[in-house]
Amino acid sequence: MTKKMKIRIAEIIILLIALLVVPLFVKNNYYLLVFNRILINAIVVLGLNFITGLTGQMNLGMAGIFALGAYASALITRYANISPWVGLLLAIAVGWVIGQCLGYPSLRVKGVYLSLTTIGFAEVIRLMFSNLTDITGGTQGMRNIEPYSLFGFKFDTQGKMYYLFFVITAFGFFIAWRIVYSKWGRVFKSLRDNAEAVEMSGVDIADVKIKAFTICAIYGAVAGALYAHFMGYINPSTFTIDMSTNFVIMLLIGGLGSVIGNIFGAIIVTILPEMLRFLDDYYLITFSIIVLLGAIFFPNGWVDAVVRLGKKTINIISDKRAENGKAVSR
Amino acid sequence: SNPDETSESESTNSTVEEATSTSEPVKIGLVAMLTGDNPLNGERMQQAVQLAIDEYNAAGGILGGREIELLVEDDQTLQDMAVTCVEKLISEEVVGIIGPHRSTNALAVEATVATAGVPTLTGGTSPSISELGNDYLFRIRASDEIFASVAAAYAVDELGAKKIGMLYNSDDYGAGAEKIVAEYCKANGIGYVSEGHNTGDTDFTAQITKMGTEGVDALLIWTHDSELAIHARQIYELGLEAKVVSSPGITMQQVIDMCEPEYIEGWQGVTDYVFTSTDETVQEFNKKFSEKYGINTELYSASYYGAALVLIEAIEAAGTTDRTAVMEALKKTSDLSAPVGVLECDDKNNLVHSVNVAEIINKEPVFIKSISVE
Amino acid sequence: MNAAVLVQLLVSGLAMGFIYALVGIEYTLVWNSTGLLNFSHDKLIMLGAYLFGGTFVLGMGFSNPLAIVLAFVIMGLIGVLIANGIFNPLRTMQSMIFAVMGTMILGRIIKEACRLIWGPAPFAISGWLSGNIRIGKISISNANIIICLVSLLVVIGLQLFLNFTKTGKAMRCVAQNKKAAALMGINVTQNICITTAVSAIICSIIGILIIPLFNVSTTMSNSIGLKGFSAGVIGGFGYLPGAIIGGIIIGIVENLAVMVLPAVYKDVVSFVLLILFLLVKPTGLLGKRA
Amino acid sequence: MLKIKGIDAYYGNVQALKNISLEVGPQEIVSIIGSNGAGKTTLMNCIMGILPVRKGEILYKDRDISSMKTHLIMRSGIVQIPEGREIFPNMTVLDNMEMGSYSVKRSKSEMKAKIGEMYDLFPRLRERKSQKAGSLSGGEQQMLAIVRGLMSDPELLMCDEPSLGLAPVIVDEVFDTFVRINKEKKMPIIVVEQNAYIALSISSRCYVMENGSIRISGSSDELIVSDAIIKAYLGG
Amino acid sequence: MSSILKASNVTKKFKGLVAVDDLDFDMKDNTIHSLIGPNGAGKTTTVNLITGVHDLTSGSVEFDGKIISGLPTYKIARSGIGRTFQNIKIFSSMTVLENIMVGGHEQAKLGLVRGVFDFKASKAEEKKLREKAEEILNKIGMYELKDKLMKNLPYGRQKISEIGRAMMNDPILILLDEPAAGLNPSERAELIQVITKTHREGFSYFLIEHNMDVVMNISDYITVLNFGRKIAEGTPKEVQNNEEVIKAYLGNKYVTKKKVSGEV
Ligand SMILES: Nc1ncnc2c1ncn2[C@@H]1O[C@H](COP(=O)(O)OP(=O)(O)OP(=O)(O)O)[C@@H](O)[C@H]1O
Ligand SMILES: Nc1ncnc2c1ncn2[C@@H]1O[C@H](COP(=O)(O)OP(=O)(O)OP(=O)(O)O)[C@@H](O)[C@H]1O
Ligand SMILES: [Mg+2]
Ligand SMILES: [Mg+2]
Repeated sequence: MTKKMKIRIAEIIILLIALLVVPLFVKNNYYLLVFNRILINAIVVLGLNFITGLTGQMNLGMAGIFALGAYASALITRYANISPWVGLLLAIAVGWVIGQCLGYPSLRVKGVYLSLTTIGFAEVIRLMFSNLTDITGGTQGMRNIEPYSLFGFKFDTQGKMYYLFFVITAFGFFIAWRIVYSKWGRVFKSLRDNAEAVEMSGVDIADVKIKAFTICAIYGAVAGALYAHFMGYINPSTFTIDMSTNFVIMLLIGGLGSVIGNIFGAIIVTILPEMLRFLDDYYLITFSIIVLLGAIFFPNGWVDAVVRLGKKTINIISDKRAENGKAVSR
Repeated sequence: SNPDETSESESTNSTVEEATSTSEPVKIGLVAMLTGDNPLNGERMQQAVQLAIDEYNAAGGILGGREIELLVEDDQTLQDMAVTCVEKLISEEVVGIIGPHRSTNALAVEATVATAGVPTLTGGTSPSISELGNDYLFRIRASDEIFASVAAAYAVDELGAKKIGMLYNSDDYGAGAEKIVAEYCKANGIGYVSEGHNTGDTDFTAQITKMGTEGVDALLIWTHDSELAIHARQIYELGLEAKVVSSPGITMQQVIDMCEPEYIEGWQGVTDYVFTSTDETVQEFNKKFSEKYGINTELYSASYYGAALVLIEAIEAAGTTDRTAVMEALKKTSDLSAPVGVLECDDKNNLVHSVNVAEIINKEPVFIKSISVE
Repeated sequence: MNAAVLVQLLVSGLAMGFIYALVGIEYTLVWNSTGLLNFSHDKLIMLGAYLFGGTFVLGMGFSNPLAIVLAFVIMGLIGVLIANGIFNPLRTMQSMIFAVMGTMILGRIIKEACRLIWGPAPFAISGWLSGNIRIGKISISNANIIICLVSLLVVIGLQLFLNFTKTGKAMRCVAQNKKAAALMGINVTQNICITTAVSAIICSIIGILIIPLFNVSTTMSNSIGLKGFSAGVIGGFGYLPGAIIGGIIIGIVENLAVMVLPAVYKDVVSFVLLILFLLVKPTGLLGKRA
Repeated sequence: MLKIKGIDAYYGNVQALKNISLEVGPQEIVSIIGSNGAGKTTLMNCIMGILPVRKGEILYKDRDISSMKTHLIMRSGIVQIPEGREIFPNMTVLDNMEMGSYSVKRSKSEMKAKIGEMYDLFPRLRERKSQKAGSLSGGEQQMLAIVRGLMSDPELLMCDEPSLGLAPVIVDEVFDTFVRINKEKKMPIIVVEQNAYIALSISSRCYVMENGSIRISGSSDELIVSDAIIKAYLGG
Repeated sequence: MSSILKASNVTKKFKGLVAVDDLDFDMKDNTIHSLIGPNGAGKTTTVNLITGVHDLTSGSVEFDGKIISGLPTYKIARSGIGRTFQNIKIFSSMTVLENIMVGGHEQAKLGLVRGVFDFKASKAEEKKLREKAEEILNKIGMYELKDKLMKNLPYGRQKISEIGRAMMNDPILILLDEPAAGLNPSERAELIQVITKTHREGFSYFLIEHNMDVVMNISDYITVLNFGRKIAEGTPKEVQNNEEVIKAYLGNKYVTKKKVSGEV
């Protein structure tokens, strides 16, 4: 067990280093931009995993949370004329509040009803931002959102932002990892299977559900804030049901409940359509078909499927070796 | 100062030079909404730009015989996608970019094109685009300011409106126009009421009924294609008696086709472009386009055909594929005749300064007049 | 605002309400008999309209009745395909998230396929159910009247079917416990196919009926999909007549809200209504959810 | 009647049944006993086609049913009263019973008579007939499951732990009923039971399963006095 | 002996149906107290009332000297009551060990934030929890199965695992709803051993069971219900000779069997 863990940790460190040096080799802004989008999406999916992946409740309102984070940060930087970092803190606070608010319905409504509530929530948020023209600029969107800066160093190019987002995502990954593989992760997961039994173990399930929702919302809002300062321009029309759906697709493709899977899900779903662009008119439909087939044939996520395949081949190879060995010894 | 940086910029320079000396194709990018909620507009954009490029290539290319190559990316009418597409095209070393279309998308890519210094021609009509002061962003359609004020003035001066009612889409397109019309009415002492709706709404009874009870005698409608067609039906069915001046959509075949003739008979539309105009350029363009694609032209094809013309002419005028030079050449554009009118770049990078008014008579947009604004 | 306006708003709200109701009924049917929610449903409505209008009427020039029948047949077959290709594999998975997402992705595929097959241009079918009736100052379109009638017929028909026929009862069994249903001699796979086919046909009915109102485009059913779902929830999910009540409530409330709020908040009103209902009375008005 | 020849079955990669052969003659009551996880339920599921068989064949009236669909097997006359009740929770007791006879055609009066007969078996169900099955007590649900299985007049009845959760007096009644039906209708019955003593006392032959294979089989009268059985399964 | 669980005038109505009717009982500390009765007599309902799953229509329940009726389930559980369910409720997609460890969630006091950042404390806590779970698995004889997925276990094992999960929360009293259902006689004997052994270590048990071998062997005291009403109570000996109990519940065969084996 511990040995396994050590190997895992080593793997992760190698991955981290590899990812850190990416901008040194990739000078292409387009690639860096896509990487940045991946990092932001990854944060959202890491959060979504707590609700949809672990406690098994369908949250289709991630775009609303994301939008709230984005607008909170953009608005406070604009109107109070302060650093985007304060915006990030505000986004965390906003995430906390949404989590408490959305967590409450999750106690009363379950399953598809909850997904409907969350869709409704996201739509209401989007429509509010579009129509509160005086504050948000309405459907004109907000422009010139300041980039992050640290001690006078401005994160204003894709390459610089990559480092910033990378560090934040890595930190988010670390926290998610620690929670998922702790007693909290365990109790979140058990809620998915049978809430009554959890309650009989003395766990206040209302409290736990709201915790899960809060973690999820904080991740979503933080990602939203990063997005606002990354794009420099936000518009309510971005935060649609389609966006929420995309986040859930990322989660599914990565595998429900798997933290590493979250990252890979974000990578695959962000990069794949870009890679399929050469198919012109057919790229979106091809992408959707691939995702659908993936859901049907690899229900545990693509990462799991690849790992299994890898194990199988290793097994086959080692079996062959063993056989050969036997043959030789004979 | 940094040796690395200098060597880097040198190397990019040399690649550009190399490209000039060889006869590699000149790359132009197009960001269009080929999928998503407005795929038709994207398709027209692509068809028109392709048509223009094919013509130049057939005539021997530009810059002394170099072919023009079109790279098309789909932005699904989403802002982050538009930015991605623009970055992709920039990394593929296009000389200039046509699109993205919607104002919101243009605003989203604005900073990127400025930083990268790549001339971009958008059809976004929001007034805020010309306030950006972005040297690299050009606009190949008239601003909403012009459209909306022409529409309001037309309703008052020519149709004799005493009280104007405005039905507008709450997105930046409709809301921008609403603001202008409201100001116009206030300034001219005309009665005014307005009601908004959201993209995708399908029932406007409440808004239209309100216009009726407010007793408006002229109606301005500012929205997108499918909402416009539904408005036409519901105004007819609810029996609202008012003269209608509409956003450009009503002059387009695809919108007209969605209406029964009686719904829109006598409606006026302000538009960049009417294919029934007697103007020679228009007739010629319509002929070429319908020969190739079997359909009549409308404002998307006309506008973006124009965009392709300006960009290519500017590259030719600059005599190089250097983006800054092309940008400067674009700024010098004047007297270039295109289907949407005579293109002339002003100090805010607007290229189009006239709009047309057309009346729908028996499902046919009939050109009435062209109004120029300085 | 005078009385005529109020009546007009009520009438139009009622008319929209019946559209939502019909959509809600269809959701409820699939939910009742498979335990799944079909989120691709608005896109199936659109597909029905495209098949009828784009292919059979405009493309092949068939008469309207023939076109309707053919659209039903094709949609029924598509329903069977969906049942076998998506519902049957996805319904057995560890979490219902798979089935929900599966249908959502399916919706995207249908949308793209429609664009690729019929082109991006929206179109109308001239003369189909068009026209309206005026009673004094009140106007209502013919299509809306027919929609009201059809939704009543569909509800009554389905209600009879589900409660009084063996196949109908079998559908309810399948939704509750598939293994036990098989042990009763019910052909579960076939049963799900039938349900999905019926629901796809209802989708095409909706699609065909709303053509005169919304025209045919890839976005024609965007707003009614979710509202129809809300109608089902507000009326009491799983209970078919509830969907009609729910639809009417949404239709009327969102129209009347315009009297006190700016019209752009129409959708906000219906979603807030939905969320309130879910929180306060998750079983809906007429529902008896277990 | 039913003849199983050397079947294997797997859950994923785990083999759950190993070369099982078994036979049920006409009019015979056969019991299957064995510890937890021995594979008894798995065997029932294989016969009903719920779990696919990898190897071997299952002959019912000399026809191989090992690759048939569950509902067709049921319609050919085999009825399983499943482990864990598996009733339809949101339907009423009466509806559940009616679904039991989904596969047979009955006139209204025949149906009424049949249901009456079942109520007589468990009067408790008559009192609860319009209650949702999901809110029944555990034992009441078990009664319902048994009755639902009997509704279609099976030709071969398989009961997976029918006594689960039933009060002692009811357990006795249930097994008396099985014996009676077996006699009156000449219906062969397979009983899977934890309560080995009862199982052995009503059956003519018995199979003892362990780890997915059959370890002992023989006549019940002999097994009931066999030391090994007493030690392992009768709590001796 | 002081009483640990006391029900006074407990009544529960479902719409028209009276499931539990004016029930009184008094369970003494450190005993095994059984509740038996025909199917549908109201036994499970009684347990649901004790644990706060259902609200009482009237009456009150007292645990360890404090009124617990009206409290939410999790608070009742925290006050020292554990339970198993008649229709098993397990975390089927998790391993056996994880299932048991969830039971100890409340015992581990580390909060979310400290859990993330305090490596040492969280590791120590997790280790403690795991060791405790393993110890309990040992006690219930399921140690070898600890890494198996719960859903792949046979029914009987899943049932027993629920006892283990209940023990993780350090309860004083465990309510068992038909623990022996689905176990064969030798497994039943094992179960009896587990119960009696842990009982000796200090757990009190409130037991519902239809299997008389189990009930009569280990109960200190028995309450008998029929149609929601108490019809008898007393020691096993008293109860199994009670005419009404025999008629309503045990059946005549039971008596003859006992007579044959000469136990009565
Ligand atoms: N769905 C499943 N997936 C994987 N393994 C399973 C599954 N169901 C059962 N098993 C395994 O198959 C074996 C046989 O189980 P089965 O349920 O047939 O036993 P049984 O004899 O009926 O036991 P019980 O007396 O508890 O009902 C067990 O080891 C069990 O763990
Ligand atoms: N939610 C409910 N709604 C209506 N009736 C109910 C509900 N729950 C239980 N009942 C009824 O209350 C009675 C008592 O049920 P309970 O589950 O307590 O019985 P039990 O003594 O545990 O029986 P068993 O030994 O069969 O488990 C039963 O007749 C049952 O049908
Ligand atoms: Mg079993
Ligand atoms: Mg019970």
